Amino acid sequence: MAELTYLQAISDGLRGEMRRDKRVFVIGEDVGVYGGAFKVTLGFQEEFGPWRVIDAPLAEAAIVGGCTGAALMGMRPVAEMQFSDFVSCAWDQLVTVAAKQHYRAGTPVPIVVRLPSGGGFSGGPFHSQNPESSFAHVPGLKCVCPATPADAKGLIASAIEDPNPVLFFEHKHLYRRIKGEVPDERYTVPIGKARLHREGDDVSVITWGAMVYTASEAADQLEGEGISVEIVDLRSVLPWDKPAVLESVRKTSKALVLHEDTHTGGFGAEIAATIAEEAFEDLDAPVRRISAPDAPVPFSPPLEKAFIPQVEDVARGLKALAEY
Amino acid sequence: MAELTYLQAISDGLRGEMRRDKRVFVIGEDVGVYGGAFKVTLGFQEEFGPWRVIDAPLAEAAIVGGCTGAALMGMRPVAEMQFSDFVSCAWDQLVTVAAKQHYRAGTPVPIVVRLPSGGGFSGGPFHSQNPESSFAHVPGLKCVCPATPADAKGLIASAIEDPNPVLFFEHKHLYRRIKGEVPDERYTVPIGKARLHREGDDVSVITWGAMVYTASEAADQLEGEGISVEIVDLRSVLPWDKPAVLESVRKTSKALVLHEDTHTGGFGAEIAATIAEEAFEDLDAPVRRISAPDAPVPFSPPLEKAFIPQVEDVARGLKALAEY
Amino acid sequence: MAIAREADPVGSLSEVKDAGLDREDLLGIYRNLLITRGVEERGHILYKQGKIPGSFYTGRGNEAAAVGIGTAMGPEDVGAPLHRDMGVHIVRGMEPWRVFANYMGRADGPTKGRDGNVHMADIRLGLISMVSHLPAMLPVAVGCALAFRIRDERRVALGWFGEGASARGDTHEAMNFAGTRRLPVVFICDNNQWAYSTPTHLEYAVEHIADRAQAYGFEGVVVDGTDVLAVYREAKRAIEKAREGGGPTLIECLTLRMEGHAVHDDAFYVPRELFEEWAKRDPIERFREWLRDNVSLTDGEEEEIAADVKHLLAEAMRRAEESPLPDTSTLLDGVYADPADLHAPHH
Amino acid sequence: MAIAREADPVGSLSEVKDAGLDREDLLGIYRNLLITRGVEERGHILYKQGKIPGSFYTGRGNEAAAVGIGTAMGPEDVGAPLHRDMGVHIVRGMEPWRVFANYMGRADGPTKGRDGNVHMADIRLGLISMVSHLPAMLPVAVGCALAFRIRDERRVALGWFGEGASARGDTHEAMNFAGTRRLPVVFICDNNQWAYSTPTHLEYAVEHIADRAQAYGFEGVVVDGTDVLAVYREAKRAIEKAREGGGPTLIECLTLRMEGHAVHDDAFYVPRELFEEWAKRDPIERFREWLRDNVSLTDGEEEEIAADVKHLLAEAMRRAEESPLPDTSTLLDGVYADPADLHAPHH
Ligand SMILES: Cc1ncc(C[n+]2csc(CCOP(=O)(O)OP(=O)(O)O)c2C)c(N)n1
Ligand SMILES: Cc1ncc(C[n+]2csc(CCOP(=O)(O)OP(=O)(O)O)c2C)c(N)n1
Ligand SMILES: [Mg+2]
Ligand SMILES: [Mg+2]
Repeated sequence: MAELTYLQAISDGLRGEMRRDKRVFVIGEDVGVYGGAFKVTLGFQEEFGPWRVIDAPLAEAAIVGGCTGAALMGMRPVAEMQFSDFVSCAWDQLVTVAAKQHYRAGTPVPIVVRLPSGGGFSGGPFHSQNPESSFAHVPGLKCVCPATPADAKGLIASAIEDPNPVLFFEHKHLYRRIKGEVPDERYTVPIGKARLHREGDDVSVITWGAMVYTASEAADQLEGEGISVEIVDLRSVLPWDKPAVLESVRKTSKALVLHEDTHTGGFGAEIAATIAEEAFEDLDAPVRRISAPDAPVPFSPPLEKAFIPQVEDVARGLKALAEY
Repeated sequence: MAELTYLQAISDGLRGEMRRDKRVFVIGEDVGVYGGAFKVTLGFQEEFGPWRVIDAPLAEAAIVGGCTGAALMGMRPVAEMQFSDFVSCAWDQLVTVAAKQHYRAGTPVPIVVRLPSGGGFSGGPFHSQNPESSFAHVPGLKCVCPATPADAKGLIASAIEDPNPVLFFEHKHLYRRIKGEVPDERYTVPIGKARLHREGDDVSVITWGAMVYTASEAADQLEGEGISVEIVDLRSVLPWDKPAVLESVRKTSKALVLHEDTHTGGFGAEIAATIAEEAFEDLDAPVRRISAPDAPVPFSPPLEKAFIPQVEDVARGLKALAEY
Repeated sequence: MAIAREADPVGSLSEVKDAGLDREDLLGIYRNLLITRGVEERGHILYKQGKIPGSFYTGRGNEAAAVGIGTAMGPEDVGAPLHRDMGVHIVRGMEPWRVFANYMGRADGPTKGRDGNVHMADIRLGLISMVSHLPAMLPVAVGCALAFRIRDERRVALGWFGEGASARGDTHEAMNFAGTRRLPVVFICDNNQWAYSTPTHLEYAVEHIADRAQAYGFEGVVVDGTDVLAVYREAKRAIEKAREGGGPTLIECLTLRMEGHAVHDDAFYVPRELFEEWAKRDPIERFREWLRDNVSLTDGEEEEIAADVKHLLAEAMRRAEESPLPDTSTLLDGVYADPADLHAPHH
Repeated sequence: MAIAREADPVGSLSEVKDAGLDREDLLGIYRNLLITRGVEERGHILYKQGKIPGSFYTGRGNEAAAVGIGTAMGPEDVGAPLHRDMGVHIVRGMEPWRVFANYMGRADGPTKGRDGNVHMADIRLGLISMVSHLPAMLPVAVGCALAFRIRDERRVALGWFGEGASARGDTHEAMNFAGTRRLPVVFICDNNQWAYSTPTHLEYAVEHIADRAQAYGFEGVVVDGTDVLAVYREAKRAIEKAREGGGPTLIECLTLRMEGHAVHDDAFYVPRELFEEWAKRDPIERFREWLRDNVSLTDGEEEEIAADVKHLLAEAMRRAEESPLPDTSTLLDGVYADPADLHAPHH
């Protein structure tokens, strides 16, 4: 066990998979000599050479389509988007080719696309987005969003092992801010299984990514007021762990769904709708959603702060639910 | 008043706008000489010439990006995707440029993208999709999905008039199958206002596009069994008419959300989650969703039929709700 | 200003022998041409009989281009052919009955009824199933070549695109990436002069699509797509060059789409004279004459091949029609792959 | 094989006069170069003082390319410059205080704090705000040209892209569409030899990006981007050609990105000698010498311009810092445009 940052855990996990399996290679803009915009692949090219750590042209469709082809030929490609926002340029390759190929043709497409995502540091409308909701609507894809260093390492291994296209959302705001104990040896964390981040009795929060910590702080605040909050960290949104969510909600009978992405049509809607449908008789209050308002992510600090759900927003929402 | 098909109504509406406003032009693959894959623009090039009815190269990003530029220069472009499925190739231009430009730069982008969508005729995984859910999550866009000829004509006029990027989803299965009375004169139908397709007391169906007719048939069936169904045709999913939906649900106290697109993360989730949250105290049953299962749209008739929600599926769902 | 090399027609038998084809190979090519056209002609009939749902596309006029290139591929090579390239599937061993089964949405087609038309392929034959979105398979083909390069294998990937699809960004990203890394990939442009109803001058403003190869640092070649031997020779050269580390080539096969875009389209926008002119250059008839002139194809041989193909196709139609429609219980099978699927028979 | 024309440097004053510039214009260009660099240098200071949130990019080394092209644009022309093209905004009249306000996320910047850096423009000055996604503004620039062509206006659109962004599909789709329709658009490639840390040979495999113009049916020109007058002359030619119906041109301006990709990047991957070599060709110093040699720029004039610019920028910083941060009540304003927004002051 070592204490690692979230970023180190991803880096270590990825390096470990590359050492273990020669089929794994990484490709992306500036991942080689530079080590990636966030330095997740720092030192990789020295260790694995330029044909397993490939500096790609500025061309996301070629990167993702290239991964699909390489995967069909037996490789285990891991692409990096420089920022998750730029995956919009590879939308067609993911949604049209990678997602549908196994259903149509019976050929698995085991690719991983790493997506540094999320806001909180004035990245502005194009360096702060959380595109997981858009992809979580696409059958054939998987979408993973770890919140802890240990999950990040275990999920990158699972993502690479998985025979399907996996989008691996890494929250930039966690990269260097979040540290945690990470086992030294290799392990996997199953895709589709939630993690109980905090046990509680009065209200359940269903969330993932950086919002796990926002929820935690809010829960800490409410503890003083005698409100006990349970936090379910989904860890992946496609597939998402419906049984774990329903179990928690059946226990607390109140649910708050929280995400950093914008509200309308965000993946929180899927979770809230499912809870409301399947735990209808168990609910003592409506399922609430807290999310960003329907706008691009603004650049200027006060606007961005007003945009991204804050601890106080969550605390207020939880309190209202507890008192419902 | 004349009886027109859904397709004729779109065609007439568009032609009318082009006659009225010289800034309106159409662009797309094969829209000129050929009149469009579905012949919506048949005869347009003869009337308006090759620079207002533009046969574009096979390049969706150039088409949509080109419309954005032309709109910024004061034009009112109407792009046609040959099938809505191909809009995936223009995803970035819509989501990154068109949707966010007004918020960031204060410059409106009044473009319309027409999207022949939907299944039901063995179009297979790439000629049958309903991509409105993906776009309905993007702030800055509007998504319109008319079900009747009269709405199609009025909404194409509204879409062209609107100062924002509007995606106009036209359901292919309605093109020639659905006829209706359409006023001869110009009129607009407001974007964001639902239409009460059928009044009823026991259960509300919230739906749009071709599913309006599926719901209607199911409602007819249930009428014989003494179950009275109200059908709310949303007409647009972004923005969507929350007040109308809540009003209907508060009356019937039971809601079924129905769409042709796949389930998980489909726009039905947004509607269901909202109803469950805001009409919590009025509901006598959980909000049900009926939608396609999470898979690509299959080609072979029995599979496609099993995939797209059928009248019997809806009738069954309504009955279960009525009996809840 | 044209930049690409314009390939000469193939003349003598000796030239053909240099290219590695003996008489038997030549007759095999002829047979494959007949099967290719036969499959599509019979598909057309099935369509008219209402047995094929949805739409229906053929590659009439493109048979020589498809068969020529398919024949030049090595056994370990891979490719992603398109909707005019039935011949590639045939050459690589796709049994016609499976094609018919796919057309008809039957359970035993390569897509098990999930997709129609030629949106299918068998990976065990080294072919990758196309998606509709053009030319989304080009980056995928480049990715195959990347895998070969990473593993230092002497294999080549082929990617097809139409002259219409040349306008899309994927064409550019694929060729540019392949050019910078000199990957073992050959790009084939089926230039059949029309993209649905759109003529070439609205799709590109250069003389030949192949002229673009220089913009990516590799060679472009224009070849008469009705000359199966010229296509074969150019494809062979390009494939072997790629195999030897010489990087990509772009081969443009010039043909005319001899029918509408799909069955519903009467191609009113194509001048009749153009059809008449190109009908005289029918690739199969042209090769038949070449065979008679150069390798003394006999009436007997001709009849035998024709009869054989006829029988094959009749059998194929029968077998395909025997295949059931897919059971709806299979609707959700394989949306996601299982780990075990990674070990399925592969190329 | 290079195909694009390589532009000569501008020599004598008479040549410059032919290009339509008098002495006053030349001093104006010099002033704009100083403002451009000054804005970015002061931005850098503000950044280090912690007054600029997020990241920070400059176009050091690219000032002449940006100012030269901006100067060649006609008043009614439009363009979509990028993150190295501050000079274009300056030439078109963007007041420096508004740039600082945008850098700092203040309410009075052109984006009102919604976007940062040079992700801004004022449409009233004929400039369109860039998005981050490169080069998504190229199809948009082509669309502007399309509008001009439809309305038969004698206006020209300009679209910028970096040599890195040349690898993306949007570059291709934009140029190809413009080529087929001979639209009045000029494409400007800021080739500064690096795309973040990626060198040119990993972005493209042709000698010059401008060589690609022939693949789209128009002319390509390579020009020394540190020679403001050569850039101006080539841009003027291309713009007037487009205005006269001569179709697009692709101008590639060769420079070196003289700093890291953004402030956090020390550019360790760029050989130091390259920086030293290009430092000798500093575009501003180069033009200053030209002015001294050719139009007898005096010490007095030089000092006056420098002082004037210094004053302007000091004032600008002061005014920008006075601008408040945006009020959170404005967070959701303008996600959607109102009909009235269509009548807002426009270019
Ligand atoms: C991205 C995309 N847009 C639109 C279409 C619809 N479409 C199918 S075939 C076709 C024309 C293709 O022309 P070309 O590339 O020349 O191939 P051809 O059919 O002539 O062989 C079009 C527009 C498509 N398949 N993909
Ligand atoms: C589609 C897209 N992918 C990735 C990025 C991230 N990014 C920002 S600038 C840059 C390098 C751009 O290089 P170039 O086009 O040469 O422009 P330069 O910055 O050198 O002026 C990259 C990769 C982006 N902005 N857009
Ligand atoms: Mg074609
Ligand atoms: Mg650069």
